[in-house]
Amino acid sequence: MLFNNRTERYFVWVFFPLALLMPLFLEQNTFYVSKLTTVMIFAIFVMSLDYLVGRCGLITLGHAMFYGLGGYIFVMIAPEYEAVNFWVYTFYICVIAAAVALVIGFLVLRTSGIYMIMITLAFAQMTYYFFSDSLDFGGNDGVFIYVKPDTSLFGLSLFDLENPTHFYYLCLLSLFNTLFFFRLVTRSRFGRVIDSIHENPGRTTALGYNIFVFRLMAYTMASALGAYAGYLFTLQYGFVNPSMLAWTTSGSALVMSILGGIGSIYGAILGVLVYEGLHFSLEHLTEHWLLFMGALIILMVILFKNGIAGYLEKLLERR
Amino acid sequence: MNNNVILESQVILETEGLCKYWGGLKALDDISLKFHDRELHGIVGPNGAGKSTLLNLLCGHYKPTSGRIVHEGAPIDAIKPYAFARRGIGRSFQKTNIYPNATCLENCSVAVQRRMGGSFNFLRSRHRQEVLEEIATEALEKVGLLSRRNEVAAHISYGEQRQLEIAMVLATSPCVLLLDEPMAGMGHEESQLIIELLKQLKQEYCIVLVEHDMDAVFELSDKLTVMVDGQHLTTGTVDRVRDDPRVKEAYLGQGDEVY
Amino acid sequence: MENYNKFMRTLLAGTVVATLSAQALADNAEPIKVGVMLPFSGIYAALGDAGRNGLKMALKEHAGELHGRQIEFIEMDTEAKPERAPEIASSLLNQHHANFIIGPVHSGVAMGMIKVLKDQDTIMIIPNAGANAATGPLCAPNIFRTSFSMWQPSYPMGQVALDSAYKRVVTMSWNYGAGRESLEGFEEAFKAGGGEIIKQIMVPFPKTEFQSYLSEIGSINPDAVFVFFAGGGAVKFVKDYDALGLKGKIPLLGSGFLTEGTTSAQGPSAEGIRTTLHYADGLDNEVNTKFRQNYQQMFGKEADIYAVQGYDAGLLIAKAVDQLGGDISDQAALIQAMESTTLLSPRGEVSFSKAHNPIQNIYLREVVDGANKVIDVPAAKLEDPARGCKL
Amino acid sequence: MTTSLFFVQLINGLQYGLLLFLIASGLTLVFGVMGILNLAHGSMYMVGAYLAWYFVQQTGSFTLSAVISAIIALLIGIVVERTLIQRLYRRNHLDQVLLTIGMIFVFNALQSILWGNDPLGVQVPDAMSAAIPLTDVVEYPVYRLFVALLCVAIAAIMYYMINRTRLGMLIRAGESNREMVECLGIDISRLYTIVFAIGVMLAAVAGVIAAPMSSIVPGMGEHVLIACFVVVVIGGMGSIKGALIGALLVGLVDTFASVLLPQLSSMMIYILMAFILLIKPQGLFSS
Repeated sequence: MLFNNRTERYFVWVFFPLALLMPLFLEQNTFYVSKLTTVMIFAIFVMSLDYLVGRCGLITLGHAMFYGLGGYIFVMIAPEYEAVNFWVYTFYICVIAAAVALVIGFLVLRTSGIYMIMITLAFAQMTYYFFSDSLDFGGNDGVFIYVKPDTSLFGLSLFDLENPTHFYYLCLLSLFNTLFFFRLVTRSRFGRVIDSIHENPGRTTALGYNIFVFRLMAYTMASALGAYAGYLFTLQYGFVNPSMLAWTTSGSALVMSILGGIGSIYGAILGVLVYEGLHFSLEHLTEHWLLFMGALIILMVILFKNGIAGYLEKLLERR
Repeated sequence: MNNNVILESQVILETEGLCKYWGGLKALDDISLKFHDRELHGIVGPNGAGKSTLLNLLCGHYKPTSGRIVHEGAPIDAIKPYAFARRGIGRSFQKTNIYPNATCLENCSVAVQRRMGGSFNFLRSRHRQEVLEEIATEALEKVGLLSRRNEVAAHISYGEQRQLEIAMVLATSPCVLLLDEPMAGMGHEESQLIIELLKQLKQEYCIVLVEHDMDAVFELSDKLTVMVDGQHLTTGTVDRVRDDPRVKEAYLGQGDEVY
Repeated sequence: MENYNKFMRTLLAGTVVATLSAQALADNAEPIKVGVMLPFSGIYAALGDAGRNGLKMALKEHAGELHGRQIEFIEMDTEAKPERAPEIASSLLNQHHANFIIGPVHSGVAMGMIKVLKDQDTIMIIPNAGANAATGPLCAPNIFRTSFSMWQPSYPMGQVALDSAYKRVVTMSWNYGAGRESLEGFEEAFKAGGGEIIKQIMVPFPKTEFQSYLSEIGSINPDAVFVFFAGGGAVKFVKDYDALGLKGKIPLLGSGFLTEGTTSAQGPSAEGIRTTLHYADGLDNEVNTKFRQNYQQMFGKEADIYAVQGYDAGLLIAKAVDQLGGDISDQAALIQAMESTTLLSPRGEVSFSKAHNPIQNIYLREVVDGANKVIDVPAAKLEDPARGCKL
Repeated sequence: MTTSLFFVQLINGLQYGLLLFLIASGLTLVFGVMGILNLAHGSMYMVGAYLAWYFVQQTGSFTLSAVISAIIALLIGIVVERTLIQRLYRRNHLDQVLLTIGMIFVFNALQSILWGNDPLGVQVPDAMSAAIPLTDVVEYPVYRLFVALLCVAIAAIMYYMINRTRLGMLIRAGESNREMVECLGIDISRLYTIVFAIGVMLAAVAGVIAAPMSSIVPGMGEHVLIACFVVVVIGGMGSIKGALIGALLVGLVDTFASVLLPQLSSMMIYILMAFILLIKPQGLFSS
């Protein structure tokens, strides 16, 4: 069984069928479809961060760098007025982002703990200012993508990216694949080593593993996925802005990941859903939504020891 | 133990003028030792004698300030810490050092997997290849933990955790075992189990044992080294070392752990 | 691109038909929905507050001209985060079906909004963000601006500087679109008249440590300094300029935002600073006097340019609704009505250019006792060149 | 660059660095002793500045306002530690991150509700409104020199307290070994409350004394927070001496980069931090 945790299995069985049917109920209101799409895109991003932080013990405050790069790489390499192939560019973007992650990971993974948090932040800020100061990519105001890629694969076009519902299903599929992929990875032999490194790096070195290489692999993989999420986000509205790379984006992703239950992978979806749901309803209720948001976050930290996923697990295991 | 075996067996691990300074402090000063195959080499000395430092150097955890470590004829003091383990130098730690949240089997599987390969296989299940788990199970069996196979390491007794740690080292299929106080904090019966285990193991491996339990060391060692203040005092058979007046002086003079 | 346009047209046609039929059924009693997309938290919050205050005040004052239609406000906090802009705009457009969407303050947010709202069945009215592109290359029939283009308030300052016999000028701003465009406007006029920009200093946004830059300016000792800063940064800049002794030695000129909504925080440091803007507190016209009085009464503080721009957005809505007799279901007619209005704004008469940017007077002001006093009108009825707009 | 300009920039850099030190010292103290990563530290700086403004309006005296603000900050520190932080000592850093981010939200909202969003300013106290001419054009305000000296004085007091007093001894002991302090019969939770409150007060005091030379605006805390973390990490988390060196380094590099390397100035402090961490992964003075 791939989803061997009972709570996770329930969650997968409830969430994905519901998400699959959702657009049928929301036909009249394209906004909710787009909102859910955004939530799912961000969930992919948070999931990749959750893998790094929760499974590998690599806390980064610079993950948004790859989220933003996902968009900017597309802006840089794709022709402005010509539709390119979605899958081909997905491949390009992931490879380029992975290459960047390899170099940056090589540097940042020498440090650990708070120092790693800060050095990842440093690189993210440098990239942020690079795009914000440069005139070539729209600077601080951002840049538009005028033509969305087409998604034909072997002559078969499954998704029309201009259609919000199609795009919704593309993102849902991506989200499921990401969850599935991380489940495979955590269950694999590679995952075994990563678990060991997370639990006891010294012991793992003493057993003969070069833990640096494993961490670098995990970092590269998660970063490439983060870039993929950023690429999807860019395509949704055709808009790239340096604020995607800002540390606040990394910060909110981290908050959502901790809220969802760090290291649980599927908790990322819960975290994003709850956070965005609260944000959405509170900002419609009151101008001082920040106050309630902050208070709720504080309450949740104190009440839920292992995030929402941890709380659900406790509930379900009790029976 | 038969003395002939000692003379015939070959040197596996060797140190030449090994020194480790912490700032101005000499933790280890000019240590030259030879460790032989299929022989248990005990290292004793009062607290602060540099025993653990020596082990940490031998396993690559620390880099020596000067001097060399030679393994099977090749100098290895410049290689990375993880490469020591790959050359077959396995160690256990003074403080229990396992993966407490994983099962005993999983603890050993990590160790086996290192040489079985597939660590960069991202997609295939870790449980797919049964050979790996068989070898891990064998290691557990050797230390007598077969019945604890599927229990989470944090939930087994302290003595069993020490056994598990030895099993993990065995699972890496080492040629040298560096054991740092495997009996520390154990009751008599548990110690006895470990002693029996080590007796078996030294038929197969070169073992370097740092231990405070003198009874056990005298009982097990084929060769014994005494260290004081980071310096080498004497090396020889148990009987010779035991009668050496300098050893008595060193221990009595320290007023510490008198034997 | 072809596909995109086609899609947009179909979508537009579809939504127009849908709304038309909906409108027909709902009769005119249905409230006019006004989406407000301004920052209510974070660094630009004060600007967002003022814009909203002005907007609400205008629609309240002119409630009688709405032909019985109620106004429903939907307020969304942009937090000045551009990456959230498309989503919020889409919420107002597709979830709330807002007839008008007022926003934003921040140019980056404006870009994100335009991406979603361009050519859609709603009217976007920008009450601040001055990015030239919004009424330049990105202009659209349904996008109006009641504020300014970055070029507008700073272009006339070039002539003012020349008239004051300043030849060598240092320019300085944050390194972002608005800052650069503002400096370009000044430069265009100043250089054309023979002036020389001896140094352009771009400060990383939103850094407010100005001391080192000011020390450098002191060592260059130019004839004058022209800057664009706004909000908290403007407060800090003016204070630092004074504290380091530059004030009184090197004249400080600026795009008017330098002293808008900030003079009480700047205190005596702001006295005597000359800026150009499309508004001044002391403008002597009936509308302005009444406006300032009412604003003070309603919100307990002095109105600033952001409030005026919000107010004019409200005015524009009221005028157009009035002209159409309360029926705003025909977008083309609505746009036509808005284009042809002339607003009697607190800043004087305002009409709209082809690109839907205001044609307005630019005033030269000087800070006297914490208020921006008009000393001249260097450019009357100034129209933005709207470079790149195909309307 | 002329010699006189170099000299002026040197003063600028040192003064900025010293102010950064003052803000960062509380952060590093709290982390060093308690192992708490307080992201809401910047909010305390903001609260200090707003309190200073409020009490200047009420009392008319900057000094009086500074004293009242410091006391209120101390009380906020005690309350926050007792009600919230105390629950998290046995949790990991990530929960602390989440909690303190929640606190940032709350403080920002309270600021907006209590004091509005308009930029505010506090005038330099009359006694220190003079300026010393440095070059023909540039002069240096006495207040800013005073602030620099005050920061040096606070650094000296902290040094004295940590190395010479009983509280300092406990703090140092608490850094190295929590159990030992408990064995000595000291109520460690009381010690933590005191340390946290002092950390909060230091940030707030920095906000108070920075108020007359900056603008008091929403979001001012977050901007300073990042700079603070850069300082503390360069110096080595938990080291007061490191924070001082780190702050001066950041102040000088930032000041000179903005003049000499304007294209890179936005990235310069991050480049500096990355560079230092690549050479010394634990910062300059980690314990």
